[in-house]
Amino acid sequence: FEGLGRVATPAEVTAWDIDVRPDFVGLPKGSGSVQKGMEVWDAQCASCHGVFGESNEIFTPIVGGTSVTDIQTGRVQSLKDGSSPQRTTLMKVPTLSTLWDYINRAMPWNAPKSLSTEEVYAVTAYILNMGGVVGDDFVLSHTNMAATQARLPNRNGMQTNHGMWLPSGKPDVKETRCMSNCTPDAKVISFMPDYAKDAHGNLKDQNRLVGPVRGVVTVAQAGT
Amino acid sequence: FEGLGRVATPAEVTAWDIDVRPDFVGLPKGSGSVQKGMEVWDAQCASCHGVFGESNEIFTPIVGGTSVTDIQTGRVQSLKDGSSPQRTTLMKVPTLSTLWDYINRAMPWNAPKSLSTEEVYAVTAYILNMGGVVGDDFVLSHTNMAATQARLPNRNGMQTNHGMWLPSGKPDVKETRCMSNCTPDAKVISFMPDYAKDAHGNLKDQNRLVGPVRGVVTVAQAGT
Amino acid sequence: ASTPGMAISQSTAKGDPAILNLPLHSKGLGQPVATMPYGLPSQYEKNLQRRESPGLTRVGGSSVSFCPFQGLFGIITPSGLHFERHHQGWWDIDPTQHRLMINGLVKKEMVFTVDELMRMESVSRVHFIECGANSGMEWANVAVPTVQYTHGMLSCSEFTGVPLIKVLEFCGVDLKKGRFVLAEGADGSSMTRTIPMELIESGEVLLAYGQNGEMLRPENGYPLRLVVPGVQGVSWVKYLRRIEVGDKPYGTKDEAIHYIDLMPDGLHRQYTSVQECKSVITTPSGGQQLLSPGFYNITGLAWSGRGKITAVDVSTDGGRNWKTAKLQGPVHDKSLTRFNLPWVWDGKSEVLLQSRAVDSTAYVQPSYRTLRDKRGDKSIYHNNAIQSWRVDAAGEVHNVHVG
Amino acid sequence: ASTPGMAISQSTAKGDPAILNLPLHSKGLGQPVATMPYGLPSQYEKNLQRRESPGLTRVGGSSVSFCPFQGLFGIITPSGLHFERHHQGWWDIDPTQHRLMINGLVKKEMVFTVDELMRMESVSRVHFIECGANSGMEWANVAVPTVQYTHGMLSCSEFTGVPLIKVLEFCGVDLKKGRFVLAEGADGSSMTRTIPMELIESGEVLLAYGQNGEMLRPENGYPLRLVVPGVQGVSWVKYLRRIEVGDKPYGTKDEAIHYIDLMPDGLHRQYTSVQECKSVITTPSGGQQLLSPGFYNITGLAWSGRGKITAVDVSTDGGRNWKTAKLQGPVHDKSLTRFNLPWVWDGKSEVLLQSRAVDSTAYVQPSYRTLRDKRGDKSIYHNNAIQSWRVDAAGEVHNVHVG
Ligand code: HEC
Ligand code: HEC
Ligand SMILES: [Ca+2]
Ligand SMILES: [Ca+2]
Ligand SMILES: [Ca+2]
Ligand SMILES: [Ca+2]
Ligand SMILES: [Ca+2]
Ligand SMILES: [Ca+2]
Ligand SMILES: [Co+2]
Ligand SMILES: [Co+2]
Repeated sequence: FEGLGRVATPAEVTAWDIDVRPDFVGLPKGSGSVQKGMEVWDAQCASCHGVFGESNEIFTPIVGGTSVTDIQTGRVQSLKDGSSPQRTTLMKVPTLSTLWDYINRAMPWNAPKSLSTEEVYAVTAYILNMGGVVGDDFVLSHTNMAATQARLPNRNGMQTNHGMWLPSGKPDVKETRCMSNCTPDAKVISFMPDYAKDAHGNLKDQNRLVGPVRGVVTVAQAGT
Repeated sequence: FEGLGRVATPAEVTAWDIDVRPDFVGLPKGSGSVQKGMEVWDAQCASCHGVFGESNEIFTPIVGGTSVTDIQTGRVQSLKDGSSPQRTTLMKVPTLSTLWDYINRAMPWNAPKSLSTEEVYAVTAYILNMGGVVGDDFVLSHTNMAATQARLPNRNGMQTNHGMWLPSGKPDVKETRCMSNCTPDAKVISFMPDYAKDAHGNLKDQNRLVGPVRGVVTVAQAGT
Repeated sequence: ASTPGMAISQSTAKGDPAILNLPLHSKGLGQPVATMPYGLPSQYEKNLQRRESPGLTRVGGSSVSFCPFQGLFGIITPSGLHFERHHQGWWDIDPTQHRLMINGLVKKEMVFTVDELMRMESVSRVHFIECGANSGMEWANVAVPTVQYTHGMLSCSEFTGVPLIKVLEFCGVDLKKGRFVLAEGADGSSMTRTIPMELIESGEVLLAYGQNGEMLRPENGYPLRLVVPGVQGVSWVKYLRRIEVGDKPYGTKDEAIHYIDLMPDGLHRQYTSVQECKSVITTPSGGQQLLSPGFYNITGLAWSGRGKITAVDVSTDGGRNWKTAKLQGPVHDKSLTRFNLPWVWDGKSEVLLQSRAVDSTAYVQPSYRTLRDKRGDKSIYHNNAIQSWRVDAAGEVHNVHVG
Repeated sequence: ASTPGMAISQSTAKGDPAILNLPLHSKGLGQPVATMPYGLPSQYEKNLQRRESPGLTRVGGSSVSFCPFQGLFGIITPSGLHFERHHQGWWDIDPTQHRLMINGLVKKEMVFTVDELMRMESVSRVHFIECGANSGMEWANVAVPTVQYTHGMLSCSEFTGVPLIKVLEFCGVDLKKGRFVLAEGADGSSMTRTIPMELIESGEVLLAYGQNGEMLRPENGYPLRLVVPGVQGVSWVKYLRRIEVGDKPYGTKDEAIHYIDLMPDGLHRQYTSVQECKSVITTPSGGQQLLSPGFYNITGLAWSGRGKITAVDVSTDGGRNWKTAKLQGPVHDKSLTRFNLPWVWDGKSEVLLQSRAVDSTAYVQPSYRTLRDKRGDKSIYHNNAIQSWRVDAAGEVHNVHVG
């Protein structure tokens, strides 16, 4: 590629290389308190995510569904017994770097990359505080990120021993290519309930005017 | 294709099966005079093709470039010696069915299929008259189409002994796949003259804003 | 069993008025060339649109619009109907101002303009892209009525670009230590995903700017996106601004909070990426009405993130018996593949249509039963189960699950 | 050798402002999904349009608009940029009112609706379509500046439809007597062309309704056109309304007055149809300016109406020496095929670029000299000569003929 590209300047790499890995490579030094985080949250986050991180309006809830036991085991019990109606962020996230990195790069949603490093530490701390992971006086910093991560309710909740990362991985199921008399007991076990028929609008208007088929009328049309 | 399609009714076939072949299969019975053809031409054709079929405004000329000798030989001499600046319709057309069929299906251009059978015979006769192929009192009809075709100036001007009708035909040239020292005498023999540089507009505006290249500025731009 | 409003030709004794009365277009002059310098579909095609699934997401900037496969042909997805999935909205970026940075475990950290990337040797390849969440609403139950919503987070294009490995090599990549790459976008979220170096070494991962002959569409990452054949769409980072070579995975938001698959034991599978072998019948499909008894072409699409499609079987009796369909058209690696099977509907029987694809690794697309036995029904992602459509006695087609 | 306005990254000592000052799209929220239910190219792509060649034709309803190959990738032509050739204008026809009639030497003369044709077993195939007059302005001299005008009456799509032979057989065609077919359109001219039955028997001729995944565009014959792979575009009758089976050719206007090739002896070749093996370099090409010395990807397209492309050779010295290019991307029968060759420009030398394609019949694309020796320079149609582009010392590319 003779003549193409040029060496990046240190300032350029700094401007864009903002990612933070689970081993905290990339994490800028700094700190932020739960107290300060609450201010940030109420001013800049609560409108979308709810005062308690519970809102289901703009996105699924950030906080909820975890217990003190989960913090001890690092496994969220409600993921197993299905006792929580929805999976919140804190029920899933195994790595604190992930939260820090994502808030730093993407939040607030309509003004990403507008937070200071201190504000990112602080609001991350406040989310953990709302989830009962840290206390009200907690100050999150680069020195205690690892220790705090060790309290995440679902930190032990991931497995990577599956064959689905690479196309060359081994599949987890093996169907047989049966060609006749395969499933004598097969029957319909689920279908759209009648009340939901119109939930996706008038399907007639979502199919072509010609062709082998027409769309089914699912919404009564004016004048018909 | 069980259940698909249905038999066409005779009226349907009649409505659409309008083609006329060189052996005059498909030609409807009827006739039309040069006299009547002139009326049709002047009223419905001359505006685009010119009073003498000579216009080069809307399309290339219909009439011109043929001689009495051509009518005798059935070969248009000016095609060979290049003495005519442009090829007119009558210099090329070898089959009278073609003219009849095309006028019948397509002309007048903005009102195709509006002519009566008589009008098609008549205006075809008039075109031949303008080209000196038939006299002023001539009446073209289904009974003399073949005889009239035998006077077309270029009726013997076609050849089909070439390999380009079917993909399986034999090519007429054979280039060799020379890889080195192939054409030591090759040089540029034709290029765009400077005065034509802007004939296709500003090429800068016909190329992408990014990529390996830019379009060349061929039209001076306001403010540059 | 026929439907009102269908357009079979209404013959009077004399014949069909649509034939007997010549249409206007046979008797007039049409539009000039270049009336549309950039052309659009017919006005009669407006029903085929990208659409959201009501209630699925809460806000359009973090949502999905589905591709209308109920009315598409062949394997190429028209770029105007390519499915969309945005996490922080889409942009139309000025390509003269866009840059790609390569950093991390390379000898030279470098910056490239779009001009420079487009000067490099390129390749063009046809690949499918499928969101890992495609068919995700249907893990437990039937939830949506048509193939647009069951399978429409899927598209297939001819992509043109530069193999990423060539650019990394040009920067002096350390392939021994650098076993992972972070791809980062320039959108609001600066979307990030980890790509294992094996994939890049295969030469298949592209820095792509071309899609179906022209530049990528803004909704698909104009002017630069990563193409990661076989892998779920979220890894095909749009508006690509940076590639970092590292020695560990990055645990980004969309690999630690989403795109993780919940198993029955309460553990999530992390870094599930490959889109396994799958297929769906697109005609007839849910929400459609057969016109009358007689001949039909059962047609659909098959694809596999692990390789080529080698066979597709079709059942009309809910999986009891199967016939092998014809693979019509081009068969490419990690590409949509069109299948067809002739079929006659008697106009009265209930029918359960299914398709089952097989890929070049001999993997057979699983039934819901097989898949749920292993994974339960809460994993959201990577649902590649056999789809069933029930044709009722009146010829109306319904989305159903068979078990 | 560099051009003003080029977008190499302008680094200050600290770095490129396009990197150091984060762009708006990295700091804001973008547009929601389905903002464009049918999407369009970026606003920055407007320069790539279908265009007429000034002075070529006299009226837009009987004219041609050329495809902008100077900016396209891969082999698929975006349908919005597909070249147009109309003889009596284009129409947007109501598909519910369109019919296809089969008549002539068949047991049953029949009528089909578009519904019925779309119920039949279909195939999808990638093919090029080229007007017989493509490059026709250049038989004698250089006449136009860019590849859009030299080669733009060409496009390539994935077509979906029914093999015509199947429908003819369904009507009980007499294949012994019926050696020719007349295809007729529903436009003003009810455009007609003769197709030899051999072609139809091969199974390659399609009654097509699909193009690149959706329906044909109105400019390309919506809702039905004939696809005649390998054969010049005029035979691909648009708005197809009728197929007549006959025992003789039909000598239609466009096979007795036009699309006839004038030879030096004053005779015209009639019924020349096949588009012979041809190629062209699209980048760099006429009217373009190289940005700076260094690496470039010489890329272009090759195709043959007689079969597949097997090789493309590229010369940078006007045909003296040749190197074999890489055929990147899918290679299909009677389809555009993309080729690429890496190249370094020293920023000062004059260069004469040429490409030469070879097809599966071992036919080698001819030079202008070879072609004119045989056919003279007045035949208008079927110019498949090797194209030359001259890169001058300043990096500007010119259309030239080399002899
Ligand atoms: C204007 C609405 C809005 C505001 C304000 C906002 N968010 Fe968000 N947030 C979202 C949306 C929408 C998403 C999901 C984005 C996606 O699909 O990737 C999200 C995602 C998140 C996530 C990841 C949740 C998950 O499970 O993926 C976190 C953590 C988060 N926001 C924190 C914050 C914080 C902290 C702030 C304030 C500093 C904030 N948000 C402000 C809308 C908002
Ligand atoms: C509004 C303009 C217009 C009118 C009126 C018109 N024509 Fe034409 N005619 C054209 C055009 C344009 C073409 C070329 C169409 C094409 O590209 O196939 C043409 C083609 C022809 C041709 C074929 C010429 C060739 O070499 O292809 C004939 C013959 C012809 N016209 C005869 C007639 C007759 C007879 C009439 C009147 C009854 C008529 N035209 C009225 C515009 C017109
Ligand atoms: Ca980093
Ligand atoms: Ca309802
Ligand atoms: Ca006939
Ligand atoms: Ca000029
Ligand atoms: Ca998400
Ligand atoms: Ca013409
Ligand atoms: Co997704
Ligand atoms: Co043409």
